[in-house]
Amino acid sequence: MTSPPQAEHKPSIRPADEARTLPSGEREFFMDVATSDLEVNMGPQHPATHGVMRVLLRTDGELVTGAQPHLGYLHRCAEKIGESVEWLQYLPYTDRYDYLSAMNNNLSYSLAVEALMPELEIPRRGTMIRMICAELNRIASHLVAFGTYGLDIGAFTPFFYAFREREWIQALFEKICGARLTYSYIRIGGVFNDTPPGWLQEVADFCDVFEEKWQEYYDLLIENHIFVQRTANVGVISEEMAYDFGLTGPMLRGSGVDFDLRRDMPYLEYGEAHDAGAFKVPIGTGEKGTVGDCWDRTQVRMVEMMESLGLVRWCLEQIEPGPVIGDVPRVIKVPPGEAYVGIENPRGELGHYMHSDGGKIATRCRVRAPSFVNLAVLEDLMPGTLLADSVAIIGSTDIVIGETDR
Amino acid sequence: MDFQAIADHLSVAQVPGLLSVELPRSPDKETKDKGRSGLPYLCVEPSRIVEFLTFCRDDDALGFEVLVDLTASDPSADDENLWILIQLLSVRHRQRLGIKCLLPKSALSMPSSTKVYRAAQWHERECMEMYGVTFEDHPDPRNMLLPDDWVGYPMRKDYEFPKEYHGISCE
Amino acid sequence: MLALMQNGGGALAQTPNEGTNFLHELLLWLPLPEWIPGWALILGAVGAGVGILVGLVSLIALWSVWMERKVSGHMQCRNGPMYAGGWHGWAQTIADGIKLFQKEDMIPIGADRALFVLSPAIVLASIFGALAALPLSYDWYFARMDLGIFTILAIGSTTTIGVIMAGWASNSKWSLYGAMREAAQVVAYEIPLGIALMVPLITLGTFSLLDASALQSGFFGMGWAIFQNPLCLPAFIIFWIAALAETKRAPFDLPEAESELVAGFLTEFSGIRWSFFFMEEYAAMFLMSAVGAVFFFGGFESPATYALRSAGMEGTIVFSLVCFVTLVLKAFTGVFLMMWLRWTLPRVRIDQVMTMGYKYLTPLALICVLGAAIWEAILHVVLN
Amino acid sequence: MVSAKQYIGNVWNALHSTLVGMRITGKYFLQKPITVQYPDQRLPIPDRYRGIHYLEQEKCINCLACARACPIDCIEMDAIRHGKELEWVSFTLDYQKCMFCELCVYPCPKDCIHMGTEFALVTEDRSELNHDLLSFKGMAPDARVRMKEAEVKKAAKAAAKEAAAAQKAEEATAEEGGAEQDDASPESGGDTGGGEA
Repeated sequence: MTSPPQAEHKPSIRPADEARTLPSGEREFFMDVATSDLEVNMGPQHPATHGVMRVLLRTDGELVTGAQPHLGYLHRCAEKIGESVEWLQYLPYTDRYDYLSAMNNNLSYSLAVEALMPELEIPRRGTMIRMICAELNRIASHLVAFGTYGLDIGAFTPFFYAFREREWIQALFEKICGARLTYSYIRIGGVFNDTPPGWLQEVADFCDVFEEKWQEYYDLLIENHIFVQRTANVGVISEEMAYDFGLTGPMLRGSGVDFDLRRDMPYLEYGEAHDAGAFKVPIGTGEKGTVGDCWDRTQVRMVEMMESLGLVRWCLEQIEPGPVIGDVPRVIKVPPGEAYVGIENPRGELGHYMHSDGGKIATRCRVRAPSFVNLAVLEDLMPGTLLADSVAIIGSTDIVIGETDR
Repeated sequence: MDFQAIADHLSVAQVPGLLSVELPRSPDKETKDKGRSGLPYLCVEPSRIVEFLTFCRDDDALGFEVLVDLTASDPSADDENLWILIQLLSVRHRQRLGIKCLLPKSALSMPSSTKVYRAAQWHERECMEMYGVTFEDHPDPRNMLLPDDWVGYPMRKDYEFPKEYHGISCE
Repeated sequence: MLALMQNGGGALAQTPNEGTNFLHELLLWLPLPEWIPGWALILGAVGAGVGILVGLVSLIALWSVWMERKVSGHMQCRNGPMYAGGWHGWAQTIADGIKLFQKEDMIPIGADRALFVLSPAIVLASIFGALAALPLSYDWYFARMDLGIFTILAIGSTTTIGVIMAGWASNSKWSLYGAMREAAQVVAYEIPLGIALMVPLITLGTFSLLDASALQSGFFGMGWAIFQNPLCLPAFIIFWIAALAETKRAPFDLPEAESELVAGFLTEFSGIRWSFFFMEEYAAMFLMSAVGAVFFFGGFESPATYALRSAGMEGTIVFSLVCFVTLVLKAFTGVFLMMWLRWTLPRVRIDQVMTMGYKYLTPLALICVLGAAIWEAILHVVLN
Repeated sequence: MVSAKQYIGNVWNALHSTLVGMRITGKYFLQKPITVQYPDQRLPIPDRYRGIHYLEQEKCINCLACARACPIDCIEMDAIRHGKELEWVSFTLDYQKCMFCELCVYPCPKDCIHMGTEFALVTEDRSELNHDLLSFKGMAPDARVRMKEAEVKKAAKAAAKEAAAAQKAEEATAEEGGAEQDDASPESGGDTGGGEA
């Protein structure tokens, strides 16, 4: 066996014998002839990596014996920028790390800054609008996750159906804040604008239509026999592994861990909403295969969409007229201190560690990006799977490269 | 448990490495103290961090299964210390813990937490390239986000931006 | 052929058209001067035949590509091409073809030039060869073949060689994967494809496509094989799945699996060479659908042909035309079904492809053949 | 090894779920598409849309508030001040940098920069993305007229003052009636108050 030069410092490559045992326990047949593994670059331009990520795969035929993710192709120094622009000026940059859930990013950043400003009061209507936007954005983000996962598995049509509904959500956001992707709407102290007239009714209409569309996605893709065969028992993450790798969000819940920051460490009014029964936390049950496989993660995302819908409806009932933003000065000065605030983003816990020395500019702005952490599990998950499975696994981690690289 | 209870529990158990507790305090005009808002942190000795984290993970009352975040911070160019900030999360007990290690800039080296939490691996790699912290016994100490031949540690406050990189002007 | 027919038993005594090839008839009809030597006539006829074939394949591909785009578009709540040519972008494929012709002919530096150039030609040639065995009407055919289905299956499978060649010659890892997948897949699916076709072959008792069609001219032209033997339906489903795999259509598009292998064996191809593969895919879809239509769904027979035949118009040009249109309509229904499946289903994994081919389709096809044989035996030996 | 039940179950599942999927795609195949043919048909753009900026140049006072609020410093402005009137040199916004965050709109004390509804930023050259938001270079015709008038008035005032002072002096020294000077030309006051931003 002639191993390529990079092979030396690869921690995750398993011994050949172990790698040649499929997850189902079947042993791949191979002969003792002089062969060498093939090193394939999956990416930086590859349809399955969801952006410019490179996974260096070591393969033996269709069997992946080693995988090594390489990041940094989309590194935009977000943290360094956070230390050089003013507090409010950094807000548009938060849109850009996970561009599929910009509302949640805005929210996380705003909450982190607000944690340093104890005097600042956020009006209840502002909080409610924040929740509606965050949950709608979660639906939109999971729709992309579902659609692109379909693409990874080879089904095209669900992608278009998912984008059809996502367009609707984006049109709603466009009405409320003027942008379709990078909203910068949730600001320090509340939200930036009150809802335009009739907007809440449109959201309610969306909720009604979305429910039946959701059933269609479910029948078309999630319950499809081929899809189940492709994803069940593939990429199984056990509970211990999930803890060890610090996974959060649907990745953690897919492994059967009942933990959701919205319920267990409530921010905004999520605690109240949960007490009112507005949402439940779905976890992976291993219905089609093993607990923690790709199907479970997808299923968790699917169910979460419906739970988010429940939350939106609850907020629509609770919302009352009033101010939407607290008393925020034009140039924000944050008292000295440091805070880490993590919220439940569609992809996991998005945390901001903000450190202020009392000035107009943050001293340290740390972004704990869920995709970055969730991606680390690939190194352990991919060896021993087939090439097509590795695509399914990357898809099920639902990464956004803008966030892994920041 | 709230933060104070965790801190008390740790000090009662005499966990190695626990130094002090940083609590938020309100500003005081007389002593010209600007105050400290935000969240409390535990200060831990960097060289004992592995033992400390192991205790936090294995102790039943604490049960911090998840290392959420590990990062560094350079408060200012004049400061002689670099901060290593660790966030722990307990799924069982629904609690968080912030840990801070002060690492002198003259000797930027501390043990790697990868053995306790695999999640630390990528965070430490990022820390290494961005702040120049050396994590001893790190299994894969390559650059994570930056190119392999990048000079300097960009997140430090005293970092000077290069004029050009491989013939590409950075002006 | 008669010997075969008699040996095959069956009710093949009255084949309706013992007539000759239309090209032959055309040559006889043309007022050609006598000094033209025979070989020139043959050459001219062959040239005309090839011309018609190439034109046909191009037309099929043009229409199918446009149809695919419109079908996929409408299934996905969008319009598909709308501009080129006016009405629903009918000329889009022509425009694309012109663009592809104009593109730079690119061959990667590391590629095996000879194989790289040869592979699209082989692929296209094999599909031309296979289509030549397909009769277009009772008296419109390029060659009267008693073992037509064998010819089609045999020549049609040579496409694989072209694909493997393309994958190897590209000198790209992804292409190689595609080629290897194609090889594995085609080998696995030739078997159920052939076995599933045995069921209508047993039911009809002929290998000839013309005879198979003629034998299904029952009541109102609906004496289709699928109604004659209850096992034809499962056999058709197996045949259809295998045909999808043979033509590299989703859910069996593993050789080019864009989300896994970028574009598989097509990764390094561009311009007109790429479009040859594209044409082959659609021509193969048409061919497989036509074979399915001939052996399971009555071939040229339909109520229309039945009516014409009752009116005594058999043998006229109108009758031939109706037969042709019937076959084309049936074949395109099949093509539409393939598209429908493609835009519905996810892609299967390579080991599942193998499992499905060897563990599911092959045994099930064998059961179907056994059942069909027993059914025929009961029908003809016991009851007769 | 797969049991017989599983085997049949797999076959059934595969066929059934395929048919279920085909029913859904078939349903949409028969429905009208939801897309629009973009350049011909356009969807309505909401009022709050954040597109390419437009500037109400007459209101702008060159205070730089928007430029300061911009996170990426993509706004640059330059004007020459003539008393209260501004002669605009440039007000450029670099759309290669701009991220349409709308942070420049709200600090404006005169409410003169807005986000428009135009969004097409297609050019053949990147330099064209550096838009000049001024609808005209220099000054508007009426502003120019107003400036001229102001200058005339100013010159007249100065002359009157001068005359008054002279008169006073004359009155003080020798009691002589001085004719009023009102031939101050507009050009004389034209160069005053040039201030670059």
